[in-house]
Amino acid sequence: QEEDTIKVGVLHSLSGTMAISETTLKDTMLMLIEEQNKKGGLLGKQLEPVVVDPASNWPLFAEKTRELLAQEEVDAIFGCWTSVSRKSVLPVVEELNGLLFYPVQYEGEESSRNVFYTGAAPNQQAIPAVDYLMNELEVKRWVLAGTDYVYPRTTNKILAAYLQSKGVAEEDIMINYTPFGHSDWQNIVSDIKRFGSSGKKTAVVSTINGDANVPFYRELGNQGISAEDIPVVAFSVGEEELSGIDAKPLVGHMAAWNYFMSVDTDENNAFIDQWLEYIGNEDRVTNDPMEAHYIGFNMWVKAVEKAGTTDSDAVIDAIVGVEVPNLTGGTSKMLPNHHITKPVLLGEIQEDGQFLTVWETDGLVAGDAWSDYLEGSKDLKSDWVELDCGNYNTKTKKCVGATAE
Amino acid sequence: MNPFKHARNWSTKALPVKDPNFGHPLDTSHGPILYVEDVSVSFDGFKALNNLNLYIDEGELRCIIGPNGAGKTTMMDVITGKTKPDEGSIYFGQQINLRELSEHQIARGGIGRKFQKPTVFEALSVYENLELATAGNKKFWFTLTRELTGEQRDRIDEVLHTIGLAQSRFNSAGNLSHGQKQWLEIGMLLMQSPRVLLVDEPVAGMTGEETERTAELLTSLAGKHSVIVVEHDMAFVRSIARKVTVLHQGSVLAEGSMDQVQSDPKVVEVYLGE
Amino acid sequence: MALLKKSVCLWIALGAFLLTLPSAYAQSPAEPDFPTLVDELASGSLSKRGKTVEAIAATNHERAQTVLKALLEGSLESTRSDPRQVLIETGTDTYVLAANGEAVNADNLGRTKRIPIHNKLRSQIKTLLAQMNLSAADADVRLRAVEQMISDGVDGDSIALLQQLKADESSSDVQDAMDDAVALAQLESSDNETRLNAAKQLRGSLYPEVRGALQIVADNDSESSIRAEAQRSLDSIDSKLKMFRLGENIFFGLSLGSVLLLSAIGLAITFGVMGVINMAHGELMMIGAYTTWVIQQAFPNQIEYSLFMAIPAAFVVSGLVGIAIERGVIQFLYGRPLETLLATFGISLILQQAARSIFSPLNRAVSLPEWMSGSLQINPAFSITFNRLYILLFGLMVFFALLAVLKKTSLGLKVRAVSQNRPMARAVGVRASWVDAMTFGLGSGVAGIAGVALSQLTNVGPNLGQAYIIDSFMVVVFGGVGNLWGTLVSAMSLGVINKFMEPFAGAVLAKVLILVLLILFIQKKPKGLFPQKGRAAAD
Amino acid sequence: MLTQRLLTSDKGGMLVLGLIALTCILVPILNLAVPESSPFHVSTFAVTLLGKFLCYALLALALDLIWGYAGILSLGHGAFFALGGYAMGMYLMRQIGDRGKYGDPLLPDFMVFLNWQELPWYWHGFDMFWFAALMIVLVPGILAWVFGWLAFRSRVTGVYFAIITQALTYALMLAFFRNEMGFGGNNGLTDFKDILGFSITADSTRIGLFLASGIALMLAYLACRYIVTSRAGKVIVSIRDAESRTRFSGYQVESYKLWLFVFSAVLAGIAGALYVPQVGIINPGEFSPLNSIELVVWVATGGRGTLYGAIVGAFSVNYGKTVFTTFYPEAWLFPLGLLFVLVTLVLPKGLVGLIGRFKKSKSTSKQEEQP
Amino acid sequence: MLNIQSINQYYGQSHILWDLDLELPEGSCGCLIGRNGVGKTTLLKCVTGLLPIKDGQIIFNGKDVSKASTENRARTGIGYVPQGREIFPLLTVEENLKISLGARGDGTSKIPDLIYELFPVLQEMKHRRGGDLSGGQQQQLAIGRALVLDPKLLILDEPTEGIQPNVVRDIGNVIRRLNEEFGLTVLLVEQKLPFARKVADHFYIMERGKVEATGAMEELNEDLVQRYLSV
Ligand SMILES: Nc1ncnc2c1ncn2[C@@H]1O[C@H](COP(=O)(O)OP(=O)(O)OP(=O)(O)O)[C@@H](O)[C@H]1O
Ligand SMILES: Nc1ncnc2c1ncn2[C@@H]1O[C@H](COP(=O)(O)OP(=O)(O)OP(=O)(O)O)[C@@H](O)[C@H]1O
Ligand SMILES: NC(N)=O
Ligand SMILES: [Mg+2]
Ligand SMILES: [Mg+2]
Repeated sequence: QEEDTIKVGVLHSLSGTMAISETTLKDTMLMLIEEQNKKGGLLGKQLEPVVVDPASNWPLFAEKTRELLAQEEVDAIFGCWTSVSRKSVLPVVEELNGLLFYPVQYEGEESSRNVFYTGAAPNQQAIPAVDYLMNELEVKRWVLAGTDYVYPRTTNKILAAYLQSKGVAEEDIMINYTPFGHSDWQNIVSDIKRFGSSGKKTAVVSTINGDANVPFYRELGNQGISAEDIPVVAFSVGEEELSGIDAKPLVGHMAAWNYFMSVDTDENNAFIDQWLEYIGNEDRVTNDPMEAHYIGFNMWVKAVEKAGTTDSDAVIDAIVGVEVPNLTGGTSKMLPNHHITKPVLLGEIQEDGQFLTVWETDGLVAGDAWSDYLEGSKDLKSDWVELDCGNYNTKTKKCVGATAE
Repeated sequence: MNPFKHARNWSTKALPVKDPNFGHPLDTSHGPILYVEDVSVSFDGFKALNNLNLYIDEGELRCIIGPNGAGKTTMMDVITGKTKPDEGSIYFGQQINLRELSEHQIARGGIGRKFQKPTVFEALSVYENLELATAGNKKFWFTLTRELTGEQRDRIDEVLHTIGLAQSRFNSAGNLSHGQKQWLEIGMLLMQSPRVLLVDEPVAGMTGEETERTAELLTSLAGKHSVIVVEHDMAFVRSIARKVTVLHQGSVLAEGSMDQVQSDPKVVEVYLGE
Repeated sequence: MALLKKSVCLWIALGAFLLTLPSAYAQSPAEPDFPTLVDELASGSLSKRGKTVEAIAATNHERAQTVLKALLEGSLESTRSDPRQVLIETGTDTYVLAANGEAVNADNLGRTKRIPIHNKLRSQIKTLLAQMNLSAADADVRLRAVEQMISDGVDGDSIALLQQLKADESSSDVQDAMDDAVALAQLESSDNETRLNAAKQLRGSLYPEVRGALQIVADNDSESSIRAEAQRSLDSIDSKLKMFRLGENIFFGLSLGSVLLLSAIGLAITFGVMGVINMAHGELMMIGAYTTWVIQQAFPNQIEYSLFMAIPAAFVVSGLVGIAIERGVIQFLYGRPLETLLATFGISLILQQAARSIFSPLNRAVSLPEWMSGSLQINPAFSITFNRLYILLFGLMVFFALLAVLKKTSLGLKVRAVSQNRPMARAVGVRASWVDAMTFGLGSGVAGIAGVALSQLTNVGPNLGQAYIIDSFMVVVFGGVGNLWGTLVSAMSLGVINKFMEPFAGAVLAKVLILVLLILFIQKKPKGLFPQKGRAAAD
Repeated sequence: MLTQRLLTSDKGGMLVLGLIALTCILVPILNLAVPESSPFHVSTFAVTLLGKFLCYALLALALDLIWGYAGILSLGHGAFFALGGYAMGMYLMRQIGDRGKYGDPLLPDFMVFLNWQELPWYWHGFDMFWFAALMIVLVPGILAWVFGWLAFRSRVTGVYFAIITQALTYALMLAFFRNEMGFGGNNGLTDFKDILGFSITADSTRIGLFLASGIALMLAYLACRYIVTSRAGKVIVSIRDAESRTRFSGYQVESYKLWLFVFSAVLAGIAGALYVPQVGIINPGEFSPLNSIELVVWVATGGRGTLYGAIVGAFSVNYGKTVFTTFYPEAWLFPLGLLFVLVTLVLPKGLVGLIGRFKKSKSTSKQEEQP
Repeated sequence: MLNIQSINQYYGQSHILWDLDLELPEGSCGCLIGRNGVGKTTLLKCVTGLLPIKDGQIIFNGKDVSKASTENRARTGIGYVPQGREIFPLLTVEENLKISLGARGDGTSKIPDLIYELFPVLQEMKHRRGGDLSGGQQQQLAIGRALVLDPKLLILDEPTEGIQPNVVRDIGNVIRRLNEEFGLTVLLVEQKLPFARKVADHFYIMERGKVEATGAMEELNEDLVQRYLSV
C-alpha cells in the first residue's frame, strides 16, 4: 500500500517567528501537489504530502528532516526559509541522500549535491538591483542596512566589494545592522536622512528581515523621507509582507525579485487564479518564494518522469538541464550547480501593495553559488555533472573539502 | 555624659578576624563579652536606636525590657549583623569588631539568636532543624562530605527531650503550633551552643507551666553562656532576673536589679504602668 | 538630466509667476491643447508619460495642478474603453473627468485602471507642483515650495525670480527661506563679493543642502577670506545642529521609553502588584492590537477616528480575556507564584496559536490615521514625528490614570492588601476573588491599550507579544517590583540610555550593553531602582 | 551505605534511573544488532531523538537542582547549555580541517568567507579534545561563578535574579548573533564531520553519543542525589525556605548558592556539549530566553524539587512536542499549551505528583489497617 | 451569638478538632485556654472561615454561616485579630485601618475616632508602614483594624503576646470596655491566666481538639488548671 503513493515532505515552520512567511509556502506546496494529483499524479501514483512543523526552531528542523527521510521515507522535501534552517538540515539531507528544494533568496556560498536552490543567489537579486540604482537613478551614496545575520552580512559584503570595484568611495557607503525584530528606527532613519542630505543622490539597500520592516518603513514615512529623495531597495519585502503593511507611505520604494504578482503573463494569471481559488480568499497575494516552489516542484516532477523513478541519485542526475516555464514569461533551467536561471525584476511599491516593474534584465541570469566578488570564493565553482563537486577550485584544479572523498 | 557608659580597653588592637570560629580564643579578660557602644540606627529619619550603650558580662543573664518599639529587637538585629548601625561600635570580646562581620560569621563566632516571631525551617523535620543548627564546621564542602558524628546525634536527642518534641521529631516543622515552634527555636539555639544567646520574647504564647520550664532552662544556661532575654511577661522576668536593663526610645532608661528598676518612676511611667 | 529638470523648473516657475500678471501673456498657442495631453497620460511608456506631464504643466491650464496632483496621489485612472477616458477618483466609486472636472456616471465606466507612475515621474511632478505653488495662497505651501527648490538645487537664473517674489512675500519664514535659497545659489557666483555675502547670509541656516554647499566653499574656494567666512558659517550651523541632535536624541529616548512604559505598565500590575508571573502579557497586548485592526475593518471610512474607538474596545476585550484567564486558571494558583509562570506560558501558546488560526499567520495591516502620520517640523534639522509624540503623551496619560486608580481608589488599596496577605484581607471583609479578577482585568486591559499604541508602530501579528515580553519584565524589575513610579523611571531611562548608546555602539551592541549594565546595576540595587523598603521587605 | 542514602526513599528516582539504564542497554542492541526489517529494530532516528531528550533531561536536572532545592530560579540556564554546546561545536569545527568548502586547513568556512585572515585567539586549542572538554566545563562554570558571585554577594534574589539571568542569556544571544564575535553569527557552527576520529554520521558513533548522554545523565542524577541528601542539601533547602534564618545559624548562604549554581551550570554545559554532535548544529538561538523559559516549564511539568521529576518533565514535554508537531502541525500549540495549564491546575506537584498520589492512597490504606 | 456544633477539622491526615461544641452567649466575653497545639487557633480559623469546616455547624447570630466565605462572615460582623498579628506590612497604618471600612454596612470612609482614642499610638504612626512597627504596636493595630469593621463578635488570638505590661493592661481595659459599654461579644484565646481572669467572664478549656470544661470565670479553679494546663 505504501508503494501506491509518492511522499513529498513539506518542511515549513507553521508556528514561531517564521510562521508568518513559511505557512504560505506550505499551502503552496499542498496546492501544487493537489494539482499534480488531479493531473494523474506522478509515475501513475498519487502524491502524498507529509507536513510537519519545525516551529522556527533550527535543531528541530534537523530532527524533522530526519523524521521525514528516515521514518516517513519521503522522496523529496520542499522546505526551509532562513539560511540557518537550511544549514541545520543540510547534513541530514546529505547523510540520508535526500532531496531538498530551497525556495528563498539567500547569500550563496553553498552548493550541495542534495539541495536545489530555486531562490535567488546574490547575483540574481542584489547585484542587478545595485546596477539599476547606479545606472538609472545615478545613485552615488549608499546605505546598506540589514538585520544582523548571515544573509545580509554576506550580501552587503558582496555589494560593498562590488560598489568599490565600481569606484564608490568608502565614505559614501554607510553600513548598519540591527537585531532581529528591531522596532525602534528613529535614530537610524534620522542618520540615513543626514547621510542622504549631502547633495549626492542616496539610496538604501535593505536586507532588513521580516518583522523589522514595518516599523522601519513607518519611520521613514513619518520622518518625511520619500522614495524620490532616498529610495529604499529591499530584498526581503514582497507582496506577502506588504499585505501586512499600510502601503501608502511606502509608495515608490523598491524591491528586487525574480517574480512579481503584477507581472502580466498567462502563466502567472493562471497561477494567481489557482492560488486564490485554492486558498479561498480573494485578498491573498502571491510572491517570489511561491514561484520558486512552483518552479522547483515542476522541475522535480519533470526529472522524476525523465528518470522514471523517484530514487534520489537518478533524480539528481536527471534534473540538471530540466527546463520549466517560470511565471514571468521565461523558461528557467536547472544548472549543474543546482541553482536555476531566473529573470531579475525591479519593482516600485504601489499603493495597493503590488509592484510596478520599472526595470528588468534582458534575459535570464544564471544563479552563481560562489560569489565572484569575495576573496575566498571567487575561484570556486560548482558543477555536479562534469566535476561531481560543489566547490571546485579552478586555480588548484581540485575539488576542495569533504565532497572530494 | 552617659552614666551607663563604660569603656572597652582600647589598648588592645582589634584583630582582623575573618572567621572568628577558627581564629583566636575570645578575649574577655576585662569582664564583658559584648560591648555595644554609642550605637545609633535610624530608619528613614526615625531613630530606632539612639546612642545605645550596653555591656554584657561573660556568663551573665540579662533581662531587657522596655516599651513596644523601644528598640529591643533592633538592638539584637544590630548585634547579629542583620542591621548595620549608622554609628557606634560593637565588640565581641576585646578584639572582634562585629560591625565588620557578616551574619553567618557572627553566628559562627558564637552569637545565637531566637527571633521574636518564631522562625524555623518549615520544610524540614524537627530533627533536621536541630541538625542544621548543630555547632561545627559549616562550610559547604564540609557539610557536603561529612555526616553528623554520633556525639552530635546524641546531643540532638538530648535537646529533643529538653524541648519536649521527641515525639514530633519526624514531623515537619511547618506544622507545629506557635508554641511548639518557640520551643523548637530554643532547641536550635541550644544546638548551636553559642557563647552569647539573644532570646527575643521566648515565652510569648506559652502557658504558665511552659513559661516556668523556659525560665528554668534559661537560668541553667547562664553561667556557661551569656544570655540576653527580652520579654514583656513581668512574672517571667521577675523569676529569672538578676540584672535588668530598660530601654526606652532607643537608649537605656534604667539599669539595675529587678527591684530597683521596678521602683524607678520613669520605668513605671513608660512601661509598667501604675 | 539634473540640468533638464532645473530648466524645466525655472520655466514653469516663471510661468507660475506670470500667472499672477494679467492673463494675456499666459497662454502659449503652439502647444497641443490640455484635454489631449490629459488623455495622452493614459497610454504609452513611463518615459513618454514624463514628457506629457511636462507639457501639461507648461499649458498652465487651470486644471493642470489638479490633474498632476491626482496623478501623484494615484487617484488618476483611465477606462479600458477605446478611446480611453481619463478620470479622477474623488471618492469611493465617484469620478470626474480629469480634463474639465465634469462628473461622470460610474456605472457604465467598466473597470478602471490606475495610471501608474514611478519615482522619477513622481519627483518630476513634485518639482513642477512646487514651482506652481511658489505663489500659492497658503504661506505653508509657499514655504514648502521654496524648500523643495532648495533641495532640488537653485541655479543662477532662479535668483532673479526668487528675489522678485520676495518683495511681495508677506510671511517672514518664507522670506528667510527665499534668502537662503538665493544665497545658496549665489555661493556658486563668480563674484567674490557675492560669494562672501552669501556665505555670511547662510550662517545658521539649517538646510542640509546649505551645509553641503558651504563645506565645498570652505574647502575649495580660491579666496581665503571667503573660505574663512564659509567656515565660520559652517561652525555656527554645526553648533546649532549639535544642539538639535541632542534634543532629537532625548526625544528618541523618551519615545522609546514610552513604548517600554506602555508595554510594561500592565505587567506592573499583574506581576508587580499581584505577583503573577504573567507570560501571557504580550499576548494580551497582541489582542489589543488585533482589536484595533478589527475596528478599522469594521469602519473602513472612519480611519481617522478608529483609534478613539479602539482604545476602549481593546481595554474591554483584553480586560475580559484577562478576567477569563484569572477566573479560569490563576485564581487557583495564588500563593504559588512560580506556577503561574507555567500556566500563563501555556496560555500564551494557546493565544498565539488562536491568533494564527483566526487571523492567519500573516501580519495585518493597520493604517495610520492622517493625524498620526508625518512630523512636526520645528526646523529643517529637527522634527518630531507625530505618532511618537502622541504615543509618548498617551503613555504618560495611561500611567497617571493607573496611578490614580491604584493610589486613590479603594480598589487600589484592596489590591495591595490582598497581594500582601490574602487570608487576612478576606478576614477584614475584602472580597479577594472579586478584587483579583478586577485587578487582573485592569492590568490586562491596560496591556490591550498598549497593543493599540503598538499597532501604530509595528507589526500586528501573532508574534507581537513575544517581541515585547522580555523587555516588559526587565522594565518592571529594573524599576522595582510593586512600584509604579519605578516602572516609569526605569522605562524612560532605559529608553534614553539606549538612544545615547546606539550612535556609537550600533543597535545590536547597544542592546547588549544595556543588558550588561542592567545586570551590574542590580548588583548595586538588588531590588531595583525603587525598592520596597522596610522590615517586611527585608525578610 | 552511600547507595542506601542515595536511593532508598527515592523510589521514583530508582524507577527513572532503571528505565534510563534499560534504554542504554536495549537501544544500542536493537539499533545495531537487530535487522531493520524486524519490528524490534530501533531506528537511527529514534536513537538521535532519544539522545537529544537525554541531553534535555540532563539540562532539566541541572535546573531542578538549583530551582527545586535552592529556590534559585534561573531564566537563563539555556546560556550555560549553549556555551557548553559552543565549546563542543568549536572542537567539531576544528576537526573538519581542510574538508571545509573553501578547503582552508585552519579557518572554519564562515571565517574564510568573511575574509578573516587568521584564527582568533580564543579558537586556539580547540583542535584538541581534552582542551575542548576542559572548556565545556570551565566556560559555563566560570561564567556561573562570576555571575553568581556578583549576584549572590549583593543578595539578588527571587524575580530579580530570574530577570538578570534572563538578561544574561539575552545579551549572549545578541552577542553571538554578531558575526564579529567569531562564532559563525546567526548560522552558528554546523557541517560537522567527525568526533574523536569517528564519523559523526555513523550509526556506531550515534550510539556512542547516545550512551555517553545516558551515562552522563545517570551519573549526574546520582551526584545531585548525593548533594541533596547530604547535610549541605538540607542547608540548601533551608536557604530556599528561610534564607536569613540560615545565615543566623552560621551558614554562609552565598557560598552554598554559588557552588550549587556553578555545579548546575557545569551540568548544563555538559548537556549542551553532548547535544551538539547529536543534532549537528549550535547557533545563538539556543541562547534565546524563550528556550530557558521552556526549560523551566519542563521542570515544572515533571515536578519540581524531586530531580527525577525534571527528567520525566523533559522527556514528556519534548516527546509531546515531537508527536504534536508531526500529527497536528497546524494546531499543536493548543494541546501543548493546554497540557501546561492542566498540569498546573490538576497536578501541582507535576507529573510525578501522580506517582505520589498513587503511593499515598496506598499507604493510607495501609495505615488504616494498623490498629 | 455564636453556637458551634460538633465540628471536625483536619490538616491533611491529622485530625485536629474532634466533634467540638461551644456556645458563646451574646454580650459575653469568653476565653479559650489550653496547652500549646490543642487547636485553639484552628478553632478560631474555623469560625472566621479561613479554614472551611468538614462537618458540623457554626451558627452566628442565628444564621448558619458554616458555608459562608470568610469575607462574608467579616461583613456580617466577625472581627478577627489573628495570632501573629498579620498586619499588611507595606500598607501604612492608616491604610491598614481603612481596608476594613469596606466591610461596614454604612459606607463611611472615615476611620472612627474611637480607634485612635483607644490606641493613641496609631494616630502617631499613621503614615508609617505597618510592617515597620514593633510587635506591640502591630498588635494594637490589629485590634484597631478588627474594630474598624464594626464587629458584633470580636475574636482575639493571644492579644497580649509580646505587649508591654501597661499596654496589656490597656488592652484588657479596652476589651472590657468594648464588652461592657458597647455590648460587643468577645471570644479570646489567652495563655496568661491573670489576664484572662480579669477580662473574660466565661472560660472554655480545650484539650486535644475538644472543649473539655467550661463555666463562668470564677469557676476556673486550681484543680482544672492543674489538670488541663500544666505540662
Ligand atoms: N526596617 C525598619 N524600618 C522602619 N522602621 C523600623 C524598622 N525596624 C524597626 N523600626 C522601628 O524602630 C522602632 C523599634 O523597633 P523594635 O522592633 O526594635 O522594637 P522592640 O523594642 O523590639 O518592640 P517590641 O517589644 O514591640 O517587639 C519601632 O518604632 C519600629 O517601628
Ligand atoms: N498548617 C498546618 N498543617 C498541619 N498541622 C498543623 C497546621 N497548623 C497547625 N497544625 C497542628 O495542629 C495542632 C493545633 O494547632 P493550633 O495552631 O490550632 O494550636 P494552638 O492551640 O493555637 O496552639 P498555640 O497555643 O501554640 O498557639 C498543632 O498540633 C499543630 O502542630
Ligand atoms: N536566506 C535568507 N533570506 O535567510
Ligand atoms: Mg521586638
Ligand atoms: Mg495558637
